[in-house]
Amino acid sequence: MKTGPDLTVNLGSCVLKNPVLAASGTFGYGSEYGRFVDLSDFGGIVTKTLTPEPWPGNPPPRAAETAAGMLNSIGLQNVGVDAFVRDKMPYLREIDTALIVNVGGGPVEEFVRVTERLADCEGIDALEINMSCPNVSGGMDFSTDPRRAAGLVTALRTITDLPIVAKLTPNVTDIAQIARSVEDAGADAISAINTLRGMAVDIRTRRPLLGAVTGGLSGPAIKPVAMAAVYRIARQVDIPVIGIGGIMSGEDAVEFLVAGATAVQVGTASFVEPGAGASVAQEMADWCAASDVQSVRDLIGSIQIPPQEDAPCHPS
Amino acid sequence: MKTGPDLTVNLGSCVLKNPVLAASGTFGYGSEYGRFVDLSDFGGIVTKTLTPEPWPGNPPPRAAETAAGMLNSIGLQNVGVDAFVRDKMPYLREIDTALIVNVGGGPVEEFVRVTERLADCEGIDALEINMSCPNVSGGMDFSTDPRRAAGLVTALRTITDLPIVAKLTPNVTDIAQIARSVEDAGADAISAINTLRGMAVDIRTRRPLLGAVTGGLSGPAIKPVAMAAVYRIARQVDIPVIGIGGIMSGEDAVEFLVAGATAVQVGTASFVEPGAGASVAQEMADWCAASDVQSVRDLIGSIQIPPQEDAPCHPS
Amino acid sequence: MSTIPICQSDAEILSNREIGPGLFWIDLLAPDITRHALPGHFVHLVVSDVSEDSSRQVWLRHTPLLRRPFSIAERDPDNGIFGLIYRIVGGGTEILATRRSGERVDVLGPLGRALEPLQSGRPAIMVAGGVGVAPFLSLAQETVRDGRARPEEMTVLFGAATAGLLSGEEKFRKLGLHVKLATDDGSTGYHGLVTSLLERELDRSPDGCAYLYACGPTPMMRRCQEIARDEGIAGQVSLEGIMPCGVGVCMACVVPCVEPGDRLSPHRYERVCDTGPVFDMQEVVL
Amino acid sequence: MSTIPICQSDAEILSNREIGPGLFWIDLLAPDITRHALPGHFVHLVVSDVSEDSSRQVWLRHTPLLRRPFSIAERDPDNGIFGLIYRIVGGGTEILATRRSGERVDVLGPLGRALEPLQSGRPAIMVAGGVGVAPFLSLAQETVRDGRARPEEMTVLFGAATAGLLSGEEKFRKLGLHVKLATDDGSTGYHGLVTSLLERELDRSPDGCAYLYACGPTPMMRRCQEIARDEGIAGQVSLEGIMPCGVGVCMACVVPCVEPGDRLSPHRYERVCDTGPVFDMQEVVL
Ligand SMILES: Cc1cc2nc3c(=O)[nH]c(=O)nc-3n(C[C@H](O)[C@H](O)[C@H](O)COP(=O)(O)OP(=O)(O)OC[C@H]3O[C@@H](n4cnc5c(N)ncnc54)[C@H](O)[C@@H]3O)c2cc1C
Ligand SMILES: Cc1cc2nc3c(=O)[nH]c(=O)nc-3n(C[C@H](O)[C@H](O)[C@H](O)COP(=O)(O)OP(=O)(O)OC[C@H]3O[C@@H](n4cnc5c(N)ncnc54)[C@H](O)[C@@H]3O)c2cc1C
Ligand SMILES: Cc1cc2nc3c(=O)[nH]c(=O)nc-3n(C[C@H](O)[C@H](O)[C@H](O)COP(=O)(O)O)c2cc1C
Ligand SMILES: Cc1cc2nc3c(=O)[nH]c(=O)nc-3n(C[C@H](O)[C@H](O)[C@H](O)COP(=O)(O)O)c2cc1C
Ligand code: FES
Ligand code: FES
Repeated sequence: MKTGPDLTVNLGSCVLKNPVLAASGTFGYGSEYGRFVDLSDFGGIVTKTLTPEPWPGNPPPRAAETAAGMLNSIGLQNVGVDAFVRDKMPYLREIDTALIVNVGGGPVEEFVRVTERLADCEGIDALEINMSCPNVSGGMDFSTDPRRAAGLVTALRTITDLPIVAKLTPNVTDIAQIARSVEDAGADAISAINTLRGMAVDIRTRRPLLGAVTGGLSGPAIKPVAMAAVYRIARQVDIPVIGIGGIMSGEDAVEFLVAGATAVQVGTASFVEPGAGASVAQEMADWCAASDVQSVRDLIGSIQIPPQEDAPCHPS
Repeated sequence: MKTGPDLTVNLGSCVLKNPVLAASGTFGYGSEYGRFVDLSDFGGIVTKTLTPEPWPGNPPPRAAETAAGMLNSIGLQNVGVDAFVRDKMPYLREIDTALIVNVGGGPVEEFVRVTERLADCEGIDALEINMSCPNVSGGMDFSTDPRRAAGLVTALRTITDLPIVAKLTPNVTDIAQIARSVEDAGADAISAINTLRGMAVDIRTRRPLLGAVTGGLSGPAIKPVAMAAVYRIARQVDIPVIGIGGIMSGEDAVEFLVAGATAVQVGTASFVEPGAGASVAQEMADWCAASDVQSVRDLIGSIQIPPQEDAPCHPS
Repeated sequence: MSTIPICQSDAEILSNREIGPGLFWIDLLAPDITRHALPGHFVHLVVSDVSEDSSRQVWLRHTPLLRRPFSIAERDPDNGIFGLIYRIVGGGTEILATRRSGERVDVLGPLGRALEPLQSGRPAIMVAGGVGVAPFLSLAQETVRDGRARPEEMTVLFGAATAGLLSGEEKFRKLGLHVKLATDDGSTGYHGLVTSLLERELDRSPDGCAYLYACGPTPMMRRCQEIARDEGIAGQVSLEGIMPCGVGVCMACVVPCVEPGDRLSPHRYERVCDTGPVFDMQEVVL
Repeated sequence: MSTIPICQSDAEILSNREIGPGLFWIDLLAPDITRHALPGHFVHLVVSDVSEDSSRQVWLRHTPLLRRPFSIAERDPDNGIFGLIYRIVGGGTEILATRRSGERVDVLGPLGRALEPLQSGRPAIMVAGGVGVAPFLSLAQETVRDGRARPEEMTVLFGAATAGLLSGEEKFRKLGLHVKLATDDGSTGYHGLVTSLLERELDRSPDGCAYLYACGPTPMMRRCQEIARDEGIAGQVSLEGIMPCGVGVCMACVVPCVEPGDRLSPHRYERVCDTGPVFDMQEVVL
């Protein structure tokens, strides 16, 4: 990273050298891309969602390309928290970048188990809670109900001092309401958004392109949806918001900061450009330099809302 | 249209010569494109949402292009129902295609006024209710709350014998729940989806690209989201579902039918290809012919769900 | 809604060449569109270059998704050819610049409301900023062709960032018009804004302008409005706007307008693609 | 996770030519990748052709979005060149086919697990369906180059829909391998499925095959599994899978696997890109 604009931002007590993190589920456990990408240029890494036990995930096929995006239905296949701490942490601990570990599970107890297991593990800078895991029994989703979302954060708040980042799903009527409730419950930051519910069908075979029928849409296609979510959340909470969705370039990242994000995550972009976490940060730095912006923090929420002639009335 | 597969489908009592309609707000009042496109090849036309009085709409800019999609914040600018009946119906009545008039408004009373004014107007085959107009006073949206949605349909059901098509927004936690409630209230069909909430920012000026700040995302980008909505709704209601979202080709349309739609609407596609309503229908016919499908009705809901090895568990 | 017949044409590219830094001229063969086009009309182009039958995924053919609007800059009705002048500003124009002669582009046109024709005895000034020159190239050409007005009755004030972007000025000269140039960097002509050049012109020959046309960046046109208002000169502006449909159906391209002669009347939104792109000089709120 | 070093290379296209109907061969200059590649390895390509610095909208550069995986079909380590054989099946390969020599593509590789090397004294049959021939072209070439096994110990059974799609077979012959062809339409070689050809071969010379490789459409590989199981022949299959990342991070490309020797053991999901694409013949559930 060249010297230049100040790129540091804070997520609660966690300081990032630049605002660009690799998103959960799109960067494995760091070591895979670490074979050929310099991870110390990343603002941070968020690891794949962990469950208490190793989890097999959904039946394949698990991905399909769509217009400017992709669908996935991985189903949280992961090594489980024990193997993570044993096999993955030694590598991750050595990387000179912020490490955010993503925590998942079915019922609250599972989140608690993962969090407890990580509590005494050195080298973790924050926990991101994947609130969009449907409860295996009830099929309910923590981040679709403000009370359940708050309950989950409250349960974890008591057992860890690490910053808690609540990761929200966009598949709700009012994402800002969920954000407010997790803020009240003690979350230190909000990540938005997880994938949009989507599906695709192979008309030749008449079968869904995903083994799990529906899946999550990510990539540039969803960027406008993510932007609107971040904007709405940032205006309603005081904690930092991490913008996620379709970010491919430094200009995309700047757009999220202007709309209210403090940091961003690149997900699908890493598949296209494994070094996206670094190149997006570098492009942000270049853009700031060219635009006379001394610190990326000056961008956060700097959106100019024009005075409204008429109240905006209808979406279409 | 060449002879070939049977393309007719029924929406309640309304028979369509083929399953492809032009979507509301993307085809004006028919006459604009009618200057150079043969509208009789369309399955039908849905006109721009009407309000009781002429409506000015939102401040410009009102559109922005995004990855495989576009944002709009038109804000329902329309001529009002009286001018519609007086100036637009004479033209529309003469076209040999189904005419669905889209009804909007703020409070229920406004929907009622528009519907009453259309009740004695000859040549209309069905009404589509744009349930996604936020109530001007409360900012609430009929199709985000099952009880309000049902209440609106109930109110209109008593004043018209025309088939009522309820058009739903995807910006909700559970679109199928809304669909069930409007079915129970007497809707004859469901249209899904309206646009996704989205936004974009010009980082140079730091201003939103839309005058109304946020707007609606449409185009190929949202097709997977629309597909998932149609699939979920079709499995939970008995009335026909009209699939809308990112349809550009006959194969896209077939995909929606396979997932459960009885008909489709092309929106943004018409901007690119004004004759999309006809060409998508022709491509469907060609596809059916090449695939030995005698009637498009055989496609409806013909999706093959593979037996699940494991229950699908998590979206990502 | 204009009564000019609109055509959708699979036009052949006859040539597509760089005429200045990032500035291109494209000639398209589309007799139906050419036949009916008038100065001020525009066309709506599909710029994506993946051919029709190519990919299975239709959305690949539609990247970028929307059509791009361009003003008709020249017309050769005998041969069914019209020309456009365009500047690369983003992905769409970038792709357009890679298209080769012999390839085809889908064109919708002619669209919009035409410019008010020139009248003999009513000397006019056209203020053009950058590619805003396009409609005036048409206007000058057609006026001279028709003999509606004499070339000496037309003055073009043409401004751009730098000399290389003033491509097209030679066409005006060839037609016999007065041409004055302005550049932001002073590389040729007047060093400064084309609107300052306009003020100077009006000062010098107060009777030299009975009608004012303007097309270019919004600040330029806003200043032209002020000058026209102060000087009591009638005229027209030709606007741009984000245009998903280009034919008046989507209501996206609107501009706030006031009642003629009443700047304080409540705004109404008019479609640039259909009521415009040409508006009465004082009608639009810029 | 393989220990072969992965490189990301801005590879130059040296040639890209049609070698059969809708079938292409592309040679890429990428010394780092070429150096370490083994038979069975694949590369992950960005096919989109809009250049880096071109458009302001980054998503235009990324259409289609994801990389495309292709098996390495040939390697010229002295010159740092490797070759791929690919068939146009959709938008991505369509765009790849339009790329010209001199242009560059972003390549990630070598990726995946390599094929089990041939051993002298263990005659092997390679069953290839269509472009599934690619890894076997590499395997044959490297084996002959290394002298690990004699060409006569290798038989290639190569099937495709029609004769024109059997491009590559001449390379096997040149290396001295036994080659037998099968076409669905009988236009050349055996008229029928390549797996029927395999059965016939095994019938004719029961000792001619101590190891079986298969790569091609899933039904073909499934049948090869059955035949290998029935005949008690060891071997490997090389699979495809939808590969967003190609390097083992996303968990999208998985295939259900069983424990070695226990077909009824509970399935576990293994990544095709990382644990595979080469699997033990009986390990994967197809
Ligand atoms: C009536 C009319 C006539 C025009 N005539 C000309 C002309 O003769 N020569 C010329 O060079 N340009 C002209 N323009 C502007 C031209 O349409 C844009 O420069 C072009 O659309 C930019 O496309 P892009 O993909 O390169 O840019 P991007 O910025 O990548 O485009 C993104 C989106 O914004 C739209 N857009 C961007 N800039 C403009 C703009 N200035 N006006 C309208 N839409 C815009 C694009 O159409 C596209 O939908 C005209 C515009 C209008 C409305
Ligand atoms: C390890 C591996 C090696 C391969 N080697 C070769 C080879 O040597 N020669 C060759 O012609 N093909 C090979 N393939 C298949 C090749 O990757 C696909 O044909 C190609 O990705 C199709 O892209 P498309 O855009 O043209 O097709 P589309 O169908 O438009 O692609 C849509 C999406 O599906 C994916 N996809 C489609 N078909 C396949 C497939 N069969 N396998 C994996 N992903 C697919 C694409 O990558 C893309 O993400 C290989 C695949 C894998 C996994
Ligand atoms: C293949 C894939 C796997 C993912 N897995 C996870 C996961 O395990 N946990 C999680 O919180 N989000 C997961 N996500 C969501 C991403 O972290 C991110 O929120 C989303 O992809 C939107 O960002 P993008 O458009 O940049 O990809 C996954 C996304 C993809 C594409
Ligand atoms: C410019 C524009 C205006 C629209 N106006 C309306 C409207 O007035 N009423 C309505 O019900 N839907 C309206 N829509 C939504 C479309 O009818 C359709 O539901 C949506 O665009 C998704 O379809 P598409 O992806 O094919 O465009 C509008 C969409 C666009 C793009
Ligand atoms: S561009 Fe659609 S109304 Fe003008
Ligand atoms: S493609 Fe991502 S794990 Fe295999």
